[in-house]
Amino acid sequence: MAKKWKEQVTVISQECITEGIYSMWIQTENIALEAVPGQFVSMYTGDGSKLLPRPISICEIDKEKKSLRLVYRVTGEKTGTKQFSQAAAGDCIEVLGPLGNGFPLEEGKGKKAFLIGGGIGVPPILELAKQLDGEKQIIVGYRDTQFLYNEFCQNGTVYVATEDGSAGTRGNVMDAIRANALDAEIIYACGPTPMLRAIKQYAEEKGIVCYISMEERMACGIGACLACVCQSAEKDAHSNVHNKRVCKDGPVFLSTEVEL
Amino acid sequence: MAKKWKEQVTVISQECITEGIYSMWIQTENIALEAVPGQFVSMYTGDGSKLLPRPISICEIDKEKKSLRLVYRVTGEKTGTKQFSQAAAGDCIEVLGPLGNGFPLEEGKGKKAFLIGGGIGVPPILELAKQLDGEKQIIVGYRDTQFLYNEFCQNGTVYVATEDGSAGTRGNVMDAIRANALDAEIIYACGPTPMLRAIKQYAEEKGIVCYISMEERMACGIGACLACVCQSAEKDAHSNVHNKRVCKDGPVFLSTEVEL
Amino acid sequence: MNTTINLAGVELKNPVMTASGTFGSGAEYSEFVDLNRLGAVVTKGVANVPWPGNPTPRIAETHSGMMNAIGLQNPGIDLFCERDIPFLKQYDTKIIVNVCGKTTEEYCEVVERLADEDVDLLEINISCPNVKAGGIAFGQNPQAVEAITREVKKRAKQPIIMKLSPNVTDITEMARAAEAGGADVLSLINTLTGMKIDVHKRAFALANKTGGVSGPAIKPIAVRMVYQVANAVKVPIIGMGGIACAEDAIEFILAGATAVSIGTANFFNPMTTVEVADGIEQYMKQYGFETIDSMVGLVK
Amino acid sequence: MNTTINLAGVELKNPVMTASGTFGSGAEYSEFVDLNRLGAVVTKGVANVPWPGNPTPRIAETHSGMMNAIGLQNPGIDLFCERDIPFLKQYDTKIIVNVCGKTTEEYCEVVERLADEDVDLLEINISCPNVKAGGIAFGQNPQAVEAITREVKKRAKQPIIMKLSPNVTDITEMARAAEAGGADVLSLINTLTGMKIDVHKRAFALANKTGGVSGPAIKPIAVRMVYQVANAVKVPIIGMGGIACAEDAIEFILAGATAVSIGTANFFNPMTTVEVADGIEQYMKQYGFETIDSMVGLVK
Ligand SMILES: Cc1cc2nc3c(=O)[nH]c(=O)nc-3n(C[C@H](O)[C@H](O)[C@H](O)COP(=O)(O)OP(=O)(O)OC[C@H]3O[C@@H](n4cnc5c(N)ncnc54)[C@H](O)[C@@H]3O)c2cc1C
Ligand SMILES: Cc1cc2nc3c(=O)[nH]c(=O)nc-3n(C[C@H](O)[C@H](O)[C@H](O)COP(=O)(O)OP(=O)(O)OC[C@H]3O[C@@H](n4cnc5c(N)ncnc54)[C@H](O)[C@@H]3O)c2cc1C
Ligand SMILES: Cc1cc2nc3c(=O)[nH]c(=O)nc-3n(C[C@H](O)[C@H](O)[C@H](O)COP(=O)(O)O)c2cc1C
Ligand SMILES: Cc1cc2nc3c(=O)[nH]c(=O)nc-3n(C[C@H](O)[C@H](O)[C@H](O)COP(=O)(O)O)c2cc1C
Ligand code: FES
Ligand code: FES
Repeated sequence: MAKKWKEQVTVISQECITEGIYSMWIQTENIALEAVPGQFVSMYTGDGSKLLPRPISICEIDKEKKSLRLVYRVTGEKTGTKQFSQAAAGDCIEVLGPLGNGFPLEEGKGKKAFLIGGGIGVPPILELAKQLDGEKQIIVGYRDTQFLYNEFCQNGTVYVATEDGSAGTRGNVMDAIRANALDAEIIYACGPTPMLRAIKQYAEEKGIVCYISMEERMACGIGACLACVCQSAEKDAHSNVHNKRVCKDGPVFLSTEVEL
Repeated sequence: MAKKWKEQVTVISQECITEGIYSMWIQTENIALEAVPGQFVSMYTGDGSKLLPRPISICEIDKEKKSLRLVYRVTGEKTGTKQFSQAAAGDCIEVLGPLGNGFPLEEGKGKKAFLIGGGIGVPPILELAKQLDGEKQIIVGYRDTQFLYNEFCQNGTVYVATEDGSAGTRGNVMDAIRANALDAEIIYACGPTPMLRAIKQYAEEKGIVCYISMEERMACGIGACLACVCQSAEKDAHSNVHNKRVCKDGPVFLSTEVEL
Repeated sequence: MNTTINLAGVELKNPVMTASGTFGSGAEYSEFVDLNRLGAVVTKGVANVPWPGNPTPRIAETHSGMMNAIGLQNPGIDLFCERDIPFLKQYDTKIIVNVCGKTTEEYCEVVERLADEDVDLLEINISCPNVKAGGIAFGQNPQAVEAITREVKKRAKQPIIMKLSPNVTDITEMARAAEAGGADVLSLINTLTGMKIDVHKRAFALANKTGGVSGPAIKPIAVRMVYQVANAVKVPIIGMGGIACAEDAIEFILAGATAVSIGTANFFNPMTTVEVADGIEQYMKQYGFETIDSMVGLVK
Repeated sequence: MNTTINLAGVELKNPVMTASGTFGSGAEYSEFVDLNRLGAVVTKGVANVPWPGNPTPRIAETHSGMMNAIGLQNPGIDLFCERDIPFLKQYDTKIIVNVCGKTTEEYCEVVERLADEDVDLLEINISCPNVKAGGIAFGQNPQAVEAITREVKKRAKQPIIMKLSPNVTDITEMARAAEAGGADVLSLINTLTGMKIDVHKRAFALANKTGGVSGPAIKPIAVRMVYQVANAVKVPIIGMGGIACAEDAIEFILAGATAVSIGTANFFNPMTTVEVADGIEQYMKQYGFETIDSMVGLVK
């Protein structure tokens, strides 16, 4: 079993990278050493009235400095993410991680791959792009403003889709794939459910292996409470029903494993 | 009706003045301008799970700088006062005040007075000592370590009592009064109930006017919820029963007005 | 856009009112909020004679809430009529008098005494222990709820609001009993009975041992009960329990409340009531709601 | 100093256990805490056959608490016996299996299936909706409580713990019914039914509409109920509801609980159980208590 830790991490730096989206580097003791792309951490607010973890994907891993980059959206005024966005360098935050399975890197080795991120599903694609050893076509979709674009450019060929057409293809990531007549042997994707649904269908039509990273509300984050299930195509060995735990069995699943 | 404000005040400075006792200067907008000795403020923690105010007496008032000094004890590990003690210069705290009636200064004018503080009831005596215009005999009682001693020396003759005998008279403030054969025409006192009870009895025996500042758990801090009552000797005009509100009718009462 | 609501024929300028016992009769909070901005002020419970209430400590903090055992201290109906009603009449807001008692007769006495007073509605707090029934609250037994509602209704000149206790197995049973007894409006929830022990002193935190839990901590339970009651009766509902901002108030309205009361939140933010009134207007603008009624019970 | 306690003849090394449904069968949390340090592990509720549980979202945050509607997803008793019991047998801790069902027969089937298994106690979760009684929970009716207790007790080889629902007018009535039916131990409280509405989506936060509120928010209600029940029955009590630190656990013990369960707190601090066990020892040292029993119900 991969090790996990509950740590009091220190904020190294915090930056608002575009409206409402923040990028934070945290100094961990152990978490970064164990982390792989596609895993996430549970962040705790420190406010006694907000007890549940905020699951945030790992955007970048610096093993040497034992630090992690988290890129997250502030979802509202009195939220936990708002609180995180107010943390300054030197402040401490409780973090549990690394959690979940992560993207399988071996499967993609040497292959022509799509790395697809949509909206706030974009961040985990960055560390994946850095670590994946293959022909990387990175397709990122945004509502309007882009973020992390420059970082992606250093790690593959980048295609952008924006809903408002302000950059790249107007539309979603599927529109960008079609507009650029792209193809792939393997797909990795993270983003909103409608996007994942379209990608799953595309992959299955084309017969391509496809890994998708899912989201669900979480309580324990480690597989004990059964809050975060998604429906699985087959009976799951652990649950003995058609449910898989996003926090433990995922968040990354083979598209054929799950129902969307 | 005296004005009150709910303000977002800024911490000017914070200092641990003896083990577990902190001194904090706060920058107010209006509260300090209106404040008189013996009044208090309600401090709010900002933690969504700790909703009630922490009533803290005003220890010093700087009208020019519109600032207040608060001296308070941290009562435990996960408390609101612990949280306040971690605030640094520049941090903001929600404060409601000034609250309560304060010590009557006119009554003591030109008189020989006892200004008595016990334990964490010592702080409000300081501003009283600064503002009272009379012959000031300041008697302060501590369990062990003293605090605010030097400040008091600038404002009257100071007599100390410590329970462990480490300074001044061994015993309580009454022991110090007896040991030094002191007398007075008027008494002002703030401290634990047993001390107030002894002073009330002493004053009534000697026929001296005596003002005591009381404590009780509070919710509203402004007289609306009836949480903080003490028993009054006569039927109270507001409550129509034998109860007075510490937060509004007090915290300072004539010793003969209340039952202890 | 129109924020008025109608409670048993009484028109309130907006659905925001105060929760009994947390706002006195308005005098103290009038330093912080303009009472003219409120739909109604609900007074602290008043009895036929002055009540001294419980010994202190009367309150304790709990996680995201508080516990109180004030014990319904009140100056009695005579002084109340003389002082508190005239104070409130200075303002353009509705006056709702909360009534308490230890026997049906005591409730009725207060209600009759208020018949000729210029108050708009009466709220009957049936969470008080019924001395004749061995101290179990009136509000915990459907027969008792129906009976007291009927007696009060008979004597009341103003429309009556029955205020339900949440310390019951099935709140809809109590709501239906109150409706059957003639209640014009229901309000809920009163506090949930709790207890706190100081482990270092090894003593109860409250002199009364138990107290009523209120504040944000109880909000989910309150919303659930409002939803259940709204689906069980026809009379309008005043929802309360932990409301601290406009979103909270709207949550109750969407669950089925026509109006909302704000209690504990006043203690940590004395401006809550007016902020909620403003926030509801903003919400209506944002989502294009023309009336409060169009939002009541919208989430099914 | 001795922290052992005795529950119906079963000796636990300390009074700290896990609350059903929050700790799986221990495997996941064994990465954070040494299960050997716990008095007992109480498993997630298990039924006669696998249950898929409710649709998602299954949880929502509330002020100082959370709401869940997992819907008792479980792998069924067969896989449970095959996998979860052997896992727990590796540790020097007691095993308490939480049992759920929709009918008396379903409960009994699980209890009978467990007769020959190496488990120490059975905890019967009667907050499940009783399908034959129109969905009201077994635990909300004293006759139903007594009847199901009696049926389960008849078939159980291990001592049985009846786990009471707090969604009742008078918890002592349910406690006495369970005792009358033969319960060896009582545990309380299960979750309080709540609801949350997302005002921007105008939709329920949980797919199931309602869910069970747990966590520090409900602690005062839980302490009150433990105190009431401790003063109403003779059997030992396992207290729970919002315990997050040793002081909280001691509060329940002083109110009358012999043991305590930790649920929601595991989610924000996976080390809670062991920290509570350590903290209880410290407290006993600090105040000179020699046994847990000498603290049980000390505050009257
Ligand atoms: C595996 C995983 C990875 C994620 N990675 C990222 C990321 O890298 N960057 C990012 O911005 N967001 C990410 N999210 C979404 C993020 O968890 C939520 O936006 C965040 O929890 C909202 O918290 P809040 O304090 O802003 O909102 P609040 O409304 O205060 O949250 C209340 C509760 O609901 C939960 N919640 C609210 N929205 C979501 C959601 N969409 N998914 C899961 N739980 C939710 C919170 O965790 C909390 O428990 C991820 C979610 C999952 C499940
Ligand atoms: C009028 C007045 C003036 C005071 N002035 C001072 C002062 O100048 N310096 C100082 O150190 N202390 C003072 N106190 C006591 C101070 O209010 C408490 O020590 C403080 O509220 C404890 O809060 P906490 O967060 O540490 O404890 P917690 O245990 O977290 O408090 C929980 C709740 O109990 C209340 N509470 C706990 N202890 C007391 C208490 N002794 N009196 C009233 N409420 C309490 C808190 O306000 C809070 O609502 C004063 C009290 C009153 C009534
Ligand atoms: C200090 C205090 C005093 C209260 N007094 C009364 C009362 O006199 N009559 C009554 O019907 N309810 C009384 N209540 C209950 C409130 O009106 C309200 O029903 C409850 O507190 C839930 O709302 P909240 O969470 O917004 O406070 C009181 C509540 C508090 C906190
Ligand atoms: C996610 C979750 C799942 C639960 N599942 C069960 C269960 O299967 N059986 C049961 O008897 N209680 C279940 N409970 C209730 C807890 O065991 C406990 O009674 C309740 O949560 C109060 O304790 P707490 O505040 O420490 O969580 C569950 C609680 C939660 C939060
Ligand atoms: S969050 Fe508990 S199982 Fe996934
Ligand atoms: S604290 Fe509310 S009346 Fe004093």
